Amino acid sequence: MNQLALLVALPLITAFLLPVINRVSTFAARWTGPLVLVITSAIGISFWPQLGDSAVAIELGGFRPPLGITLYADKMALLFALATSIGTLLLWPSRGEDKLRQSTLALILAGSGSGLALSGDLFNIYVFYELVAVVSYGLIAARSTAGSFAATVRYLIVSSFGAALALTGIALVYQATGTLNLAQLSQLAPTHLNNLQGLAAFVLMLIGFGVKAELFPVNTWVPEVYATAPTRISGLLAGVVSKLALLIIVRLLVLIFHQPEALTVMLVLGILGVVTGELAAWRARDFNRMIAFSSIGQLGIMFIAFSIPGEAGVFAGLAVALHHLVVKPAMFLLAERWQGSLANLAGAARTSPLGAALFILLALSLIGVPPLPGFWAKLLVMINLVAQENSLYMLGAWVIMGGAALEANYLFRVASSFYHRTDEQTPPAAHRPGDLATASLLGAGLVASAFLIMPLADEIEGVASQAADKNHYVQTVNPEQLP
Amino acid sequence: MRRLSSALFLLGLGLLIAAIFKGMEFGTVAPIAGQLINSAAAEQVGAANFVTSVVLGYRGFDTLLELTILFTAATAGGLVLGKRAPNAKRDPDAGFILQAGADLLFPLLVVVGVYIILHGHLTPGGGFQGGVILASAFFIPMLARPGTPMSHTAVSTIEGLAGACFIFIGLLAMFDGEAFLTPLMDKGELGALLSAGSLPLLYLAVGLKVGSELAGLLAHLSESEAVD
Amino acid sequence: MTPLDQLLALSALTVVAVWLIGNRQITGWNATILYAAQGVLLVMMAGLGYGDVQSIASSVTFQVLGHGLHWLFDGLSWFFALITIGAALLSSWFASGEWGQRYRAAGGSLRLFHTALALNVFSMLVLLASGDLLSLFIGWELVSWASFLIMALGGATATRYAMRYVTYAFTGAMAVLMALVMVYTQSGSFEFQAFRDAVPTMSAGSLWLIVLLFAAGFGVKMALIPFHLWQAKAYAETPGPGAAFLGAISSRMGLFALVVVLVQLIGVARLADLQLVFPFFSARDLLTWVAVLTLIFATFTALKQHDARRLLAWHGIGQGGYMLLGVLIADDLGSAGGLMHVFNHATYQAVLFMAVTAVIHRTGTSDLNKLGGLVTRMPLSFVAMLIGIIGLAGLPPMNGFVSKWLIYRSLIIDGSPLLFLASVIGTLGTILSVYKLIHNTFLGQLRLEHVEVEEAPSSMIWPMMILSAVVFITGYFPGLVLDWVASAQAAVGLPELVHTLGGVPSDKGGLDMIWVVSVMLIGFGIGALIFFAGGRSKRVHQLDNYAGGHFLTAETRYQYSDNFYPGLMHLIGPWYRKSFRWLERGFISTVDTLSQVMQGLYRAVHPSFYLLVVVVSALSWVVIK
Amino acid sequence: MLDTGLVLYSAAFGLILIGIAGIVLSAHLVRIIFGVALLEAGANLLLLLATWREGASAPIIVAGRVPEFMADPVPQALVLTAIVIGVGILALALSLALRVQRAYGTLDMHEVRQRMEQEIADQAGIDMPASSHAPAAVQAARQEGSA
Repeated sequence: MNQLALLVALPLITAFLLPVINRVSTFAARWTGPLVLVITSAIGISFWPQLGDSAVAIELGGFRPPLGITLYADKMALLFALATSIGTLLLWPSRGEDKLRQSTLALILAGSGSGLALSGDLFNIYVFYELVAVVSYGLIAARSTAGSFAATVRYLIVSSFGAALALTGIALVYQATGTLNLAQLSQLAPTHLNNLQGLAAFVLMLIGFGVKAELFPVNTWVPEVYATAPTRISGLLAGVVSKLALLIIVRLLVLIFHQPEALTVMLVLGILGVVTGELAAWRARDFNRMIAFSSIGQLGIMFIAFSIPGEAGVFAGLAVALHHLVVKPAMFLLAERWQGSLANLAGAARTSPLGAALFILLALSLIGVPPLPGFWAKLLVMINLVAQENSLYMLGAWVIMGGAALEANYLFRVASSFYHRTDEQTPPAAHRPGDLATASLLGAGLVASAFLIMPLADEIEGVASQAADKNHYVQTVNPEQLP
Repeated sequence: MRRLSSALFLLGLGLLIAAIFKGMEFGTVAPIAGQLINSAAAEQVGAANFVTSVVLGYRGFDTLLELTILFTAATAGGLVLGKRAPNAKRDPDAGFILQAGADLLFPLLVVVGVYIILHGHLTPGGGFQGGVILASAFFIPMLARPGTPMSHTAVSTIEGLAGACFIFIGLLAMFDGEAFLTPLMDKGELGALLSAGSLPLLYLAVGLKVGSELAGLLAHLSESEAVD
Repeated sequence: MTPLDQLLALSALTVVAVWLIGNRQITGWNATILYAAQGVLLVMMAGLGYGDVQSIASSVTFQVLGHGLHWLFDGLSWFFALITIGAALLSSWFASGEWGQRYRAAGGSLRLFHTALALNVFSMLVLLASGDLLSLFIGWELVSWASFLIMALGGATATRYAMRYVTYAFTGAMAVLMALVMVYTQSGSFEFQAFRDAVPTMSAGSLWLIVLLFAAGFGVKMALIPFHLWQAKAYAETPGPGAAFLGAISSRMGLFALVVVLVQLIGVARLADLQLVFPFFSARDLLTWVAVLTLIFATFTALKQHDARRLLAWHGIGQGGYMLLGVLIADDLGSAGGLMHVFNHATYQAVLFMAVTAVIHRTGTSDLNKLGGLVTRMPLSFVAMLIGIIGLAGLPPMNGFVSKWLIYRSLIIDGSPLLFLASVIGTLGTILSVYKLIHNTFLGQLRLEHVEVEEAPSSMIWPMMILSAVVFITGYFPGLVLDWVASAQAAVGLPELVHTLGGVPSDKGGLDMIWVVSVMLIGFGIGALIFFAGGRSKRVHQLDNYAGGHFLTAETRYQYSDNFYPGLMHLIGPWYRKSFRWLERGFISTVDTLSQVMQGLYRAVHPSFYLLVVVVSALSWVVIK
Repeated sequence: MLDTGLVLYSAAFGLILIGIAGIVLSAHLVRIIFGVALLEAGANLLLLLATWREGASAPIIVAGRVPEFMADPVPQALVLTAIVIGVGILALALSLALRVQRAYGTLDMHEVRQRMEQEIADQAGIDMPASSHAPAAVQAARQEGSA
């Protein structure tokens, strides 16, 4: 089980060595990164069956918690760690000038993302979060246009601001409990954090980590960054990184913060996210910003879903998150050749029929048309929202419905323009085979999961129930107490 | 208008902090992790400086990550600042006093830096502090003679290998079936220079990495300054 | 494999086969044969249509997230499936001949067209077979998107109208989903039976909301007021045979779903009990008035159209009002009328769309101001259209008369004079506008550019003739259809209509179409005898005309087709206010403004400011709490 | 503990407030970046203070003598980490600021934002989003209304 640490260690050591390898052989340097990610993904997958009955706590350095740092691997953590590895592999940066540095950064992203998913220590989470943040600044700026630098620095400021607030929150938590281990915090929370200080700490961490999770209103960086960053990186940020930040918040909610106010704050911000994101996307006039705003809306749905108390919320949110994890990167891959004004996309189906068909498939799943998996995820969210019998949750349900209607409108406005026969205007260039192949792979995964929805739903439910089981977490980690 | 509202919100934040601060309790909570470490560190890790035990032992993973952050920042910085045009203008060399001073300072700083790194497990200090001194040791000559740039190849090789060494030492433990980053080797006598197992080695790696990283970053920044 | 499995499998196979055959002339014929085979399978299930078998279930079931999904056919589904497959068979036949050649030559893809059609059929069968609320929703979405596909085939303009459809339809679907979820929360299951059991325990408020959401969602497909704006234009732009198919059956899927939910599950009696603010205005009253207003509004809008396809499409909307009205009366006569009207409407609407498409095929236009006098050139098409409009107007001897008679009779018995009056006004509008249709197309002066026009090709004539025959025969012997209607009524728990082959026996004035039609035929015979035996008529050439003592050449336009019914229009003109269009545009502008505001929000000068604001707001909420 | 503690805590919160003020009130990029640095310093100080006790000695064994009342070593290690993280981010932020200044010739964030918006819009081939052009759906509705 200790080998799970390789998910973090291997990409990092390769990243450190990559400049050295490059000096020996450029060819080797180009292929080492993807190879390592294949290896880590394989390691991760091979551990999947072993986590069925019980999660695993890895005591790094051999020190008992709470002395040392603990990695906690349950199925949810492993799932997102795998998603990071595989996602980075699929969206491997293949363009731009400085390929070596980009590959180095991508490897670090894979390692740190996996670590973020696995970490079971509050401060360690903060460090991983900052690492992911710094990597993403580098990758966003990799396009080396003035706009991308400006967008990155704006993003950097708001993100660091948020992270510093999150650190303040962590300080408040440590002040109140004297430990950083999540399991121990979970034990102490009812007596030590069930007060104003605890809530304030949660709010600070929610908003601080929410910057990456595209939480309203700290998501103003989203449209400008996704419009300037390399599209594959946008896909990674929207698809994978945002979910990792969300995962932290969910862990905090499940383990530590049980106050209803915590859920309400998240619910309200999620609702506002859906409203603002979907409405803003409706009027967007270029492809990148349209899907950027739409991802804000989708993340809002996830916040709403995770604010449902209990296991049901984790299940619903996880389903939406996984669905979005597949769809958004594929959308951004298609965006590679379709950036720019939506008006220029008329006739795109002629040059890229597969791309257009894929876009329609993704859009259908995104707005939740049965029998595609997006529908089941949305149904799950809706049922649980309405079942709360609370007017605020009900409002959330209505907002999700309205948002989907708007989303259908703007996505299909674009989709139908692909099929316009225009002669006066040249359609955009065809997609690169690499992008198209990856997007098709994701699309095929979507279709396959529509067929395999029954086992898939059971599996995800198992993941969610394991993740929502606070006692299991505490027992698995079993932190030492003061004598 | 926005400034005014920002100021008002700041005022609000101040009041809120005061309100939260009023509700906080001090001194009632025992630092669980800290007390456990203070009572166990001497045997478990063997470093006289418990902070070092925490930095490299108990929370060595954090340290690895912060090294990675530095590395990432340096890489990203390099990506952002771009390659230097080969025939770009450089600042002229500084005057005699600065050059001579830099030459004098260089060995002194290197020695101090290495000393601080090597005694990190015994006294306050360690890889980060020493690494920063090392970096300045290499940066001061650069200020004196902008015309003779630092070798980026050497810097990046050192930083890559140093970082890899840190992880490799961590991975070695895994071959024995231990967890990642478990301290290796004999603990030795508490307080001696050669004690605390692999900790000094780790600190050396940290020091080299921090030094080369910062030096590289500073070099990048100062070189790119002269492009125009 | 149960017979239902076989039918669904064959229908799915049709989609694949048509796609694989590709953009070739043969595609259409293959599709036609496959529809015929589906029809045969359906006929083998005819026990459903005659009440011998209660239901046939599919052996395919799923269990997703703890919700069971299953499919089955009962009398109602069988009845609708018969119309669906029949319409598909004839539309596909119609599209297989010269129309297909022309379509392909103009750059259209027959592969896409036939695949879209087959997909529509398949999705409709899936919807009709739904055995629980979840499979109903899945079928519903399939149908919506399949019809979007076929609507969008007609090029840029069509895509724009199809987009409008998709917006309406998907918003409606979301309303349905919301209603489903609310039902689920209260009944704990998506099964029909659980819903039915939970209805008595639901509070009036939540049931009202559920009914409204269902009615709005499914009503979009039926184009009930105020969700009617999309349909006429979208159907009019659909490629001809596709429009015939959609006009015949697609909107009726909304009726099917409404019947299942409102009649079968909630029950009309419960609807009539549901009162909100006013004790005299129940949910049922609301829906019946929506139905009647749709009928009147759509019919009079049709009167104003000068594009033949849009005119027909508007009528399709209006006739839907009749059906809903009939079903909501919910006695044996009214509901039979409503359900039978589905069949009747499908037949004559398909005939009419085909006739118009045939005219377009030959003349290239469907503008009623640019046609006329084609009766001598396309006599068979004329006959088809004549039969169609008699059916549409609801006059004997065609089948439209029977269903309308049933509805009127039921309204009188039910004691709803206002509704009765309103539907008579609707019929009046229908008669006026269909006369405009046939007059401007076939009667009057032939245009010079149409002198060379020939009769439509046989691939078009045959489907039209067959359907015309059906319209006539089922008008002559309505009992043929009423058998199926009765078992459909039984399937949804409505009282069954007692009927004979000729119509409805009753002490207080029944209906026997065999008598009615026979008398009419004898009357016509006598008239014809007088006409021919009298020998007083003289044959003149079509262009041999005079007016006011002057001979007119063919260049002189004397036929009035613009400004039809000026007196009436003068009278009712002020009522056409485009208020719905205005409403829709107002809604879009609102969304647009909001969207602009939101975008402004995201173009913040300083993102950190928001962070500060949200931190302060959230913290102060927490502190105050 | 109160006297020294109050001063120290006030310093931490004061640094946080000053940092935030620097971020939200100034328009100059470098000032904003220093605001972030100050904010981080405040957060670090707060972290360090979390288990601070008056009179505790450094947790170091000097010449084999174990102090009786040792301070908590964990926050010290954490702060060390946090400071280094801050340095990395600061360096990257300044490199970015350098490039922004090169490209746009200014570090005023209002101007930078405007230039960036313009650049994104130009790249996408649309005019500045500030203009009030209606999107396709509204235009379509208008056309239909006039038709």
